[in-house]
Amino acid sequence: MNWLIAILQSALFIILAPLLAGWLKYCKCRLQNRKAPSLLQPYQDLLKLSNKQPVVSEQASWLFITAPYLIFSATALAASVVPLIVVDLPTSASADVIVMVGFFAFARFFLTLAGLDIGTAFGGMGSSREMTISSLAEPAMLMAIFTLTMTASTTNLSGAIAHVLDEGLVLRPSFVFALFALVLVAIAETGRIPVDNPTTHLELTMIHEAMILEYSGRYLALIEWASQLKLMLYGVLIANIFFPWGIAETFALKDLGYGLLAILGKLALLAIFLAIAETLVAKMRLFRVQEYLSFAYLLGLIGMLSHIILEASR
Amino acid sequence: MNIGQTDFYTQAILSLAALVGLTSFLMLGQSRLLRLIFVFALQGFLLTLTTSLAAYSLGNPHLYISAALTLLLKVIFIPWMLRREVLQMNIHRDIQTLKNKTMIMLGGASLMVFSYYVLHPIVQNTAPVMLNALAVSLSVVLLGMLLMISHRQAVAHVVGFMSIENGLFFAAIVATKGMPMVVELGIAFDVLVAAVLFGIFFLHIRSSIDSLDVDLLNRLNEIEK
Amino acid sequence: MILFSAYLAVLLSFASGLLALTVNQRHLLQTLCNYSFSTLFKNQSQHKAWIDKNLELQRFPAFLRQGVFILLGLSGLFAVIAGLTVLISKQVITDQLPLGLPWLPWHIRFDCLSGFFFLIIGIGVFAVSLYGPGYVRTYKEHQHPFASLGLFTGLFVAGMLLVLLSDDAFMFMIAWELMSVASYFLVAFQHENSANRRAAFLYLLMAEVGALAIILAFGVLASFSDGFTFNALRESKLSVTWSSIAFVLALLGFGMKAGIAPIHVWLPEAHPVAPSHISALMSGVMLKVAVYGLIRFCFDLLSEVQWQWGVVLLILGSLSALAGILYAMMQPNLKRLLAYSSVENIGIIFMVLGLTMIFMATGHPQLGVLGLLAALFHAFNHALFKNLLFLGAGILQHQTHELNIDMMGGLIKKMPQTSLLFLVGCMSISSLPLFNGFVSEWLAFQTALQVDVLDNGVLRSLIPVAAAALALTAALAAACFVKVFGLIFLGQPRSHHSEKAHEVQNKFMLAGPALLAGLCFFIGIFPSTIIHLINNTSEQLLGQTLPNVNALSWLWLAPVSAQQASYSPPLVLIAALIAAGICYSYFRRNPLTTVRTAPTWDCGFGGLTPRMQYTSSSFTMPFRRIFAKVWIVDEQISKETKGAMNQEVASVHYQLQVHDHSWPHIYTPIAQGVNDLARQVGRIQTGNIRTYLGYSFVTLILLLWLIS
Amino acid sequence: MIAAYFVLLIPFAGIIFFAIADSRSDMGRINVYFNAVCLLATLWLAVNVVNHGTILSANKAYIVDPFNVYLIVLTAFVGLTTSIFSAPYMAHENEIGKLTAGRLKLYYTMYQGFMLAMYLVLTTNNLGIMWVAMEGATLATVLLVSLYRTPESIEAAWKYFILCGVGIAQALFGTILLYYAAMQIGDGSNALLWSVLYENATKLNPEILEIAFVFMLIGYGTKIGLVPLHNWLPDAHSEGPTPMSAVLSGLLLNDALYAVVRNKMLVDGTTHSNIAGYLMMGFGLLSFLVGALFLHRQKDIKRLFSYSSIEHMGMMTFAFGIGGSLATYAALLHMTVHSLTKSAIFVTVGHAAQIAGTQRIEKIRGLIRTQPQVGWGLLIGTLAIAGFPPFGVFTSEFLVLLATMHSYPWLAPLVLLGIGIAFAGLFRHIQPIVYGEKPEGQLPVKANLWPVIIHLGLVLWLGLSIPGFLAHWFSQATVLISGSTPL
Repeated sequence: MNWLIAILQSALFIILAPLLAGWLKYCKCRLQNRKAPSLLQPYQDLLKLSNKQPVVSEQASWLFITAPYLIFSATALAASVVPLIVVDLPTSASADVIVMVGFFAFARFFLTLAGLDIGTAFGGMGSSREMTISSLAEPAMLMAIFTLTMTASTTNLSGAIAHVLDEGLVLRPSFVFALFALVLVAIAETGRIPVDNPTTHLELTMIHEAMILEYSGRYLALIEWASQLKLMLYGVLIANIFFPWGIAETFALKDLGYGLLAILGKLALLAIFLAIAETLVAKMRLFRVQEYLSFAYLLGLIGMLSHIILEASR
Repeated sequence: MNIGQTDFYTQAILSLAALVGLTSFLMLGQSRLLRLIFVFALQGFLLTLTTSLAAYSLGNPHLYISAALTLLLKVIFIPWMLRREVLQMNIHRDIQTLKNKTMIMLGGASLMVFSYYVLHPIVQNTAPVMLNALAVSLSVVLLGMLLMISHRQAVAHVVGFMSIENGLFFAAIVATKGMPMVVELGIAFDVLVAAVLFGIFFLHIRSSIDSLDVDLLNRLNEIEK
Repeated sequence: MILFSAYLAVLLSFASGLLALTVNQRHLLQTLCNYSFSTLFKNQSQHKAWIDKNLELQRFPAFLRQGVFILLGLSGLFAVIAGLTVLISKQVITDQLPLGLPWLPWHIRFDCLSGFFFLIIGIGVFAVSLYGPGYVRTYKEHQHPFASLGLFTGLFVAGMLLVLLSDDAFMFMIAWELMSVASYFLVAFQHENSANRRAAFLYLLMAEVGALAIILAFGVLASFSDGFTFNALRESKLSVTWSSIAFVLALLGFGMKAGIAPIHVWLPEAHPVAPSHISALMSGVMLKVAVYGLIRFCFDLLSEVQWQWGVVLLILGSLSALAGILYAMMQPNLKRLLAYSSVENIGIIFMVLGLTMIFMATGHPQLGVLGLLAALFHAFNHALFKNLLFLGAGILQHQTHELNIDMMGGLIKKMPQTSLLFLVGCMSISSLPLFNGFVSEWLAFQTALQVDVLDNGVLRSLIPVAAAALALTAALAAACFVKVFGLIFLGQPRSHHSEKAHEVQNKFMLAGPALLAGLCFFIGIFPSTIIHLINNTSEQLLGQTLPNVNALSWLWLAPVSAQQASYSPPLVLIAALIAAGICYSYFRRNPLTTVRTAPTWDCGFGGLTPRMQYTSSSFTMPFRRIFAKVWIVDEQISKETKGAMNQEVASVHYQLQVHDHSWPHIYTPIAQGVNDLARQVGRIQTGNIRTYLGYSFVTLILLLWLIS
Repeated sequence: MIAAYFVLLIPFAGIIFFAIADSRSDMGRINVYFNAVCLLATLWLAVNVVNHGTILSANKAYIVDPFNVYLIVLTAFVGLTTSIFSAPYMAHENEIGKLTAGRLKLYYTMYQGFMLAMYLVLTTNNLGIMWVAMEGATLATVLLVSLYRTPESIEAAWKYFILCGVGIAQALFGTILLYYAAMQIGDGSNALLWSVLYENATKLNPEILEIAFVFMLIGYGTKIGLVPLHNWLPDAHSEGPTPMSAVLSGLLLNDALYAVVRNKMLVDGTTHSNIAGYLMMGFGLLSFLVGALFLHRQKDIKRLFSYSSIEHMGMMTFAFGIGGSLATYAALLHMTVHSLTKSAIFVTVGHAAQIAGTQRIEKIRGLIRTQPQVGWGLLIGTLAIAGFPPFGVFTSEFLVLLATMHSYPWLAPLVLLGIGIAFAGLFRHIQPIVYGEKPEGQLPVKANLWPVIIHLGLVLWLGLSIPGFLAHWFSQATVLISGSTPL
C-alpha cells in the first residue's frame, strides 16, 4: 500500500515540476510587468522538444546520448526520496538524505561529462564552473541538513520531518541558520539569479546553459525537466523540513488531500519569494560566488554548532 | 717525607727522573734540529743509566739487556740516523722559529703539574718515589706530544715520538722494575722497525715534497674551499 | 589448512620472483628439464616436447613472463582464499617459524584483521597478475631486465603478506623493510632518467626514517614488557605519557608509509615513476598495509586508546584529505594525480579511524565498531578502484605513450572498453551512489553523525566540521575525476598519439581492470557481503559488533538502527533502472525522431579545433582562484610582440607550475641543515697532522682530568 | 692447543716464503692457499673451544675463549676472501703499471705479516704482547698504505704511522699502569696475563685501573678510529690498495675494539662505577654521529666507506658501552656482520674504481649498465651496511636501538638520527653511481666476485636466522663479557 503511495507521490512530483517552473516564470513576468505565458507553457515546451528530431554533433559519443536519461532518472530518484504530501515513505527509508545528495552528485557528474563530450570551449567552461559551484555548495547543504538530522537523530527524511512535526512549534536558532543556508544553496544549485541566469545565453555568464548548448530534441527536454524537478525538489525540502505543517501523517485520503493543498500553497509562496528576489537582485560575478557560498557554509556551520552547544548540550 | 730519609737508590732515581724531565723541557724549547737530536740522545743516555742502576740495585739481570738495547737504539742508532738525514737535507742551519715559545714552555710546566695531579690518587699505598717517577714519565710522554704539536719538522716529530717511548720506558723501569722480558724485546723490536720505517719515510717525503715540513703534507683535507 | 594456504601465497610470490631470475638461464633450464625427463619421468614425451618448444630462444621470454605472472596470480588467489576462510571461520591461528633471533623465532599470527588485508592484497595481486604480462612485454631486456622486475615484484608481495602474518616486532620489521626495499627497486626500475632516481631516493629515505620510528615505537612497548612478541607487547603496562609517545612514533612511521600529509611527499614522486602495475600495487595495496600497521598497533598492541589521539588522527586525516584532493586536481600528469588522490583517500581512512578512537575512548565501543567498519570498508574500496585506475592509466600510457592528460582526449571512441572501465573507476572514487565508494562514504557520515552521544563539547563541535570537510572532499573529488575522465576520454584528441590510439589487443590487460570494476559495482550494490566480514574482524579485534547486526541483510544496510539510517542499494538500482527504462521507452516511441548527426553547433561560431578545448589547467582555474593559498602557484605569461611599435602580438606563451608547500617549509630546510652541519663537521679534517695530534692530546688531557 | 700454534705459524711461514722467494706471477694464488690453510686451522681451534670451553696454553702464553675464537675465525675468513679478491685485483694493478713486481712481493709479505699480527693480538694472553702485536700491525700495514708511492699515499701513510704510533704509545702507558697495579698484588712475572688479571680483578686498585683504562681507550681508540682520534683512518683507507682497505676496515678495527673491550671487562670487574661504559658510550655516540655527518660531503668513494666504518665502529663501541647482555650481543653480532659486509663492499668498490679508472665519485656512473654484477653487488652491499633487513646489520642495529631504548631512552633519538643521516649520506652518493646510463669508455674489468656473494650471503643468513653454533658462540661470549645471557 505505502509503496504504491510512494510511487504515486514521486510521479506527482515529476508531473508537478514544470508547473512550478511555469508559476515562477509567471510571477517574474508579472513583477517585471511583462505579459506572462500560460502556466502550462513548460509542458508545451517539453512536449514540443520531445517530438522534435534531435540533432547531435558528430563529435558526440555514446555518453552524450545516454547522459540525459541518467540525469533525469537520478533526479527523479532524488525526488522520490523527499516526502511531498505524506511522511513515512518506504522510499525514503531505502535511500536517506545523504543518498539524495549522492543522486544530485550523480546527475551533476554526467551533466558535466556531457558538457565536455563535444569538446567545445563552452562545454568545458560550463562544466568547470558547475563543478566549482557545486563542490562549494554541497558541504554547505550537508551542514544545513546535518543540523536537521542531528536534531531528529536520523538521516531518514520522512523520519526527520515526522520528528519535527511531533515536536510541534519549537523555535530553534539552529533551524533559522540552517534555513537560510539551505535557501542560499538551493539558489546556487538550481542555477537561479544571482549565481546563474537560467535565461541568459551570454557565453560569459552562462553556467548551466553552457553545458547543454549542444543538446536538442528529447535530450534537451529531459535535461530541462530534470532541472525543473531539481528546483521543485529544493522547494519541497525547504517547505517540508522547516514548515512541515499540513503534510499528511496517515494514508487517509482526506489527509493526503490536505497535504497536497498544503505543499502547493507553500511552493507557490516560495516561488513568489524567489521571483521577487530574482527581480531585485542582479547576477554576481563568478568569483563572488565563492564568498556567497562560503557565507552559506558559515551559516550552516553556525546552525550546527548552535544546535550542539545551545540545544543539545549536556 | 723529605728526601733525606730515603735510601740512595731512590735519591738517584729521583734525580735521574728530574734530569729526564729536564731534557724533555730542553727538547720542547729547542729550535735547532741538531741540538734537538743531541738532547734526545742525552735523554736516551740518562735512560740507560737509570736502567742499569735499577738492574744493579734490584739485581735482576734482564734489565741489563734492555739497558743495552736502549743504548744501542736510542743513544746511537736513531740519533745517528736522524743526524744523517738532517745533514743530507742540509737543514741543520735553518732555525724553525717556534711561535709563542713561552706559552709552550708554560704549557709544558703546567703539564708536569697536571701529571702529578692526575697520578696522585694512585699512590696512597706506595712509596712517593713511585709518584714522582710515574709523574715524570707521564709528563715526558705529554711533553713529547707537545713537542710534536709545536714543531713542524718531521725530524722533530720522530724525536718527539721516540721521547714518548722514552717516557714509557722510564715508567716501566722505575714503577714496575721493567716489563716481562718478552714484552721488553717486543717493544725494542717495534722501536727498531719504527726507526727503520722513519728512515724510509724521510726518503719518500723528500722525494714527494722535497722538504721535511709536515705542514706541507695537507693534500688530504676536507675543508670546503 | 587456512595457514597452509596463507604460507602458500607467500611461497608462490617468492617462487615467481625466483623464476624471474632464470630469464638469463635458458640453457640451464633446458639441460635441467632434459635431465629430469631423461631420469625422473621418461614416458611423458608430450610434456617434454611442449616444454622444449617453450624453451626455444624466441618463445622463451614470453613463456617465462607468463609463468612468473601465473605464479603471482596463484599467490593472489591463495591469499584471497586464506583471507576469506579465516574471516568466515573467525579463527586465530598462531605458529612459529625457525627463523630470526635464537631466542626469538618468527611468530606467526593469522587472525581476521590479517585475513581482511590478505583479501585486499590478494585481489590486487590477482588483478595485476592478469594485467602484467601484456604490460611488461614492451620493456627491452637489455635496458630494463625482466629479472629484476619480476624478482622484486615477488619479494614486494611476499613482504606485504609477511607483514600481515607477523606476530613479533622483529619479524614485523623485517617484513616491513623487505616490502619497502623491494618496492624501492621497483621505483628505481627505469633508472635512466634522473626523476626516477630522485623519487626512489626520497622514497627509500622516508621509508627508512618511518621504519626507525616504528622500531622505536615497538621499543617503547618492549621496554615496559619482556620480549618482542606481540603477546608480550600487549601485556606491557604503560603510563599514558609513554603510550602517547609510542602512539606518536607509530603514527609517524605508519603515516609516512601511508602518505598522510605533510609526510606524503614521497608518494606523488614515487608512484608515478614505477611501472603502472607496480604503482597499482603500491598505491592500492601497500598503503593499506600501513593502515593495517596503525590499526594493529593502536587497537591491538596498545592497551587502551586515548581520545586525544583520535582528535590528532581526525585533524591530520581531514587535512590530508583536503590537501590531497586539491593537489590532485592541479596535476596534469595522470599518475601523479592518482597518487595525490591516494593521499586524499588515506586521509579519509585516518579521519574515520580517529572517530573510532574517540568513540572507543569515550565508552561507546559499538559506535567505534561503526567507525572501524567505515575505515576498513573504505580501505577495501580504495584498493579496488585505485588499482583499477592505475591499471587504466597503464593502459593509456601503453597505447598513447602519454601520461599528460592535456595531451589526450577523444579516447572514448578509440578505446571503448577501457573508457567504460575507467568510467566505473572514476564514478566509484568520486563516491557516486550505486558504487562502492559511496557506501563507505555513507558509513563515514553515519559515524560522524553519532556525535550526539558525546559529552565533550570540543569533540561535539569538532566532528561535524570534520564531516563537512569530508563532504567538501567528496565534492572536490567528483570535480577532479570529472576533469580526468572528461579530458582523457571526451572531447577531441589533443595530440597525434591519442589520435592514433586504439584499444589494447591483449585482452588480459583488460581482464584485470574488468575484474576490479565488476567488484566495484558488485560491492556497491551488495555491501553487506563485505560488511559481514568486517563485522567479524571487529568482533575479534575490539570484542564488539555492530549495534544492529540483525538488520544487516543482503537488501538493507542499517548499521545503527533502521530508524536512524538505512540504505538499500538494490532497491535504488531497481528504481533507477525502472525510471531510466520508462523515459527511454517513452521517448523512443516515435520512429520519426531518430537521431540525426550534424557538425557541432557551438553557438554558431565555426572552425572548432581541439586547441580550443578546455585543458586541465583551465578546467581547474576557478579552484585555483578560490583556494589560491593552498598551492605555490607560479604562473607565467610571456608575450612576443612584433610589427611596428611592437603593436601586434606574435605569440603568447603560458606556463603554469603548481608546487607543494611542504617542500620549502619542511624538507628543503632539513636537507639544508644536514648539509651545513656536514660542512661544519668537515672542518675538523684539516689535513694538518699537528692539528690531529692536538686533538688526541686534548682528548687525553680532558679524559684524565675527567677521571681524577 | 696445537691449533693455536698452527694459526700463528702459518702466516709466519707465509712471511718467510714471500720474503725469500723471488717475485713470481702466481703469488696471489699462493697467498690464497696460505690463508685457506690458516682458516682450516682456526676452524679446528674453534671446534676445540666450542667443545672444551676456554683454552689456556701450557705456558699461559695464549688464551682462546669464546670471545676471541669467533673473532679469530672471522679474521681468517675475511683474510681468505680478501686474498681471493686481491689476486686478480693486484694483478690488474700490475698490468696497468701502477705497481712493480717488487712492490707486489712486498704487498704479499706484508699481507701475511698483518695477518700474523692480527692472530697474535687475538690469541695472546699477555697485554704486553698484545700491545706489541698491535704496533706490529701498524708497522706491517703502513708500507702498504704508501704502496702506490703517490704523494697522497705517502702523506696518508705518514699520518697513519705517526698518529697510530703516538696513540698506541698511550696504550703502552696504560699497560704499564695496569702492570703496576697488578704488581701491587705481587707475582710480577705473569702479572700481565689476562687469565691472572681476571682472577684477581677484584683485588686491583680501582683508581689506577680507571686511569689505565683512559690510556687504553685513547690508545686503542685511535686504532678503532673513534672521533676525534680518527683522522688517520679515511686517509689510510682511501690511499692504500683496496684489499688493504678491506682488511683494515674488516679486521684491524675489530681487533682494536677487542682490546678495548678486554680492558673494559677488567675495569668492570674492578671498579663498580660504570665509568668505562660511560666513556665508551660517549666516544661511540660521538663517532657514530660525526661519522654519519662526514658521509655527506665525500668526493672519494673509498673515503666514503671508511667514514661509514668509523660510524659503525662508533655504534659497536656505544653498544659495548651500554653493557648488558642485549647490547653486548648486538655489538658482537654487529662486529661480525660489519666486517663481512664492509669487506664485501670494498671488493666491489675496488672493481668499481678500476672500471671508472678513478676513485672520484662523480666520475663513477651507471655501474649496473656497465657491469651488472659489480653494480648490484655495490648496491646491495650498501643496502646491507645501511641496515636494511633482511641483512644482519639490521638485526644488530635493531637490537642496539631496543637496548638503548631500554637503558637510556633519551639517547634513542640520537641513535635514530645518526642512522637516518648515515643512510642518506651513503645513498645520495651510491645511487647515482650504480644507476643511470653508462658513460662512454667505461668497460667491464676482470673481477672475481665470489667474496662478495659469499659475504653478502652470510650476512643475509645471519639476518634471517643466526645458525645454532654461532648463536652458541655469541651467547657464550655475551656471558663472558656482560655476565648474563641475552634474554
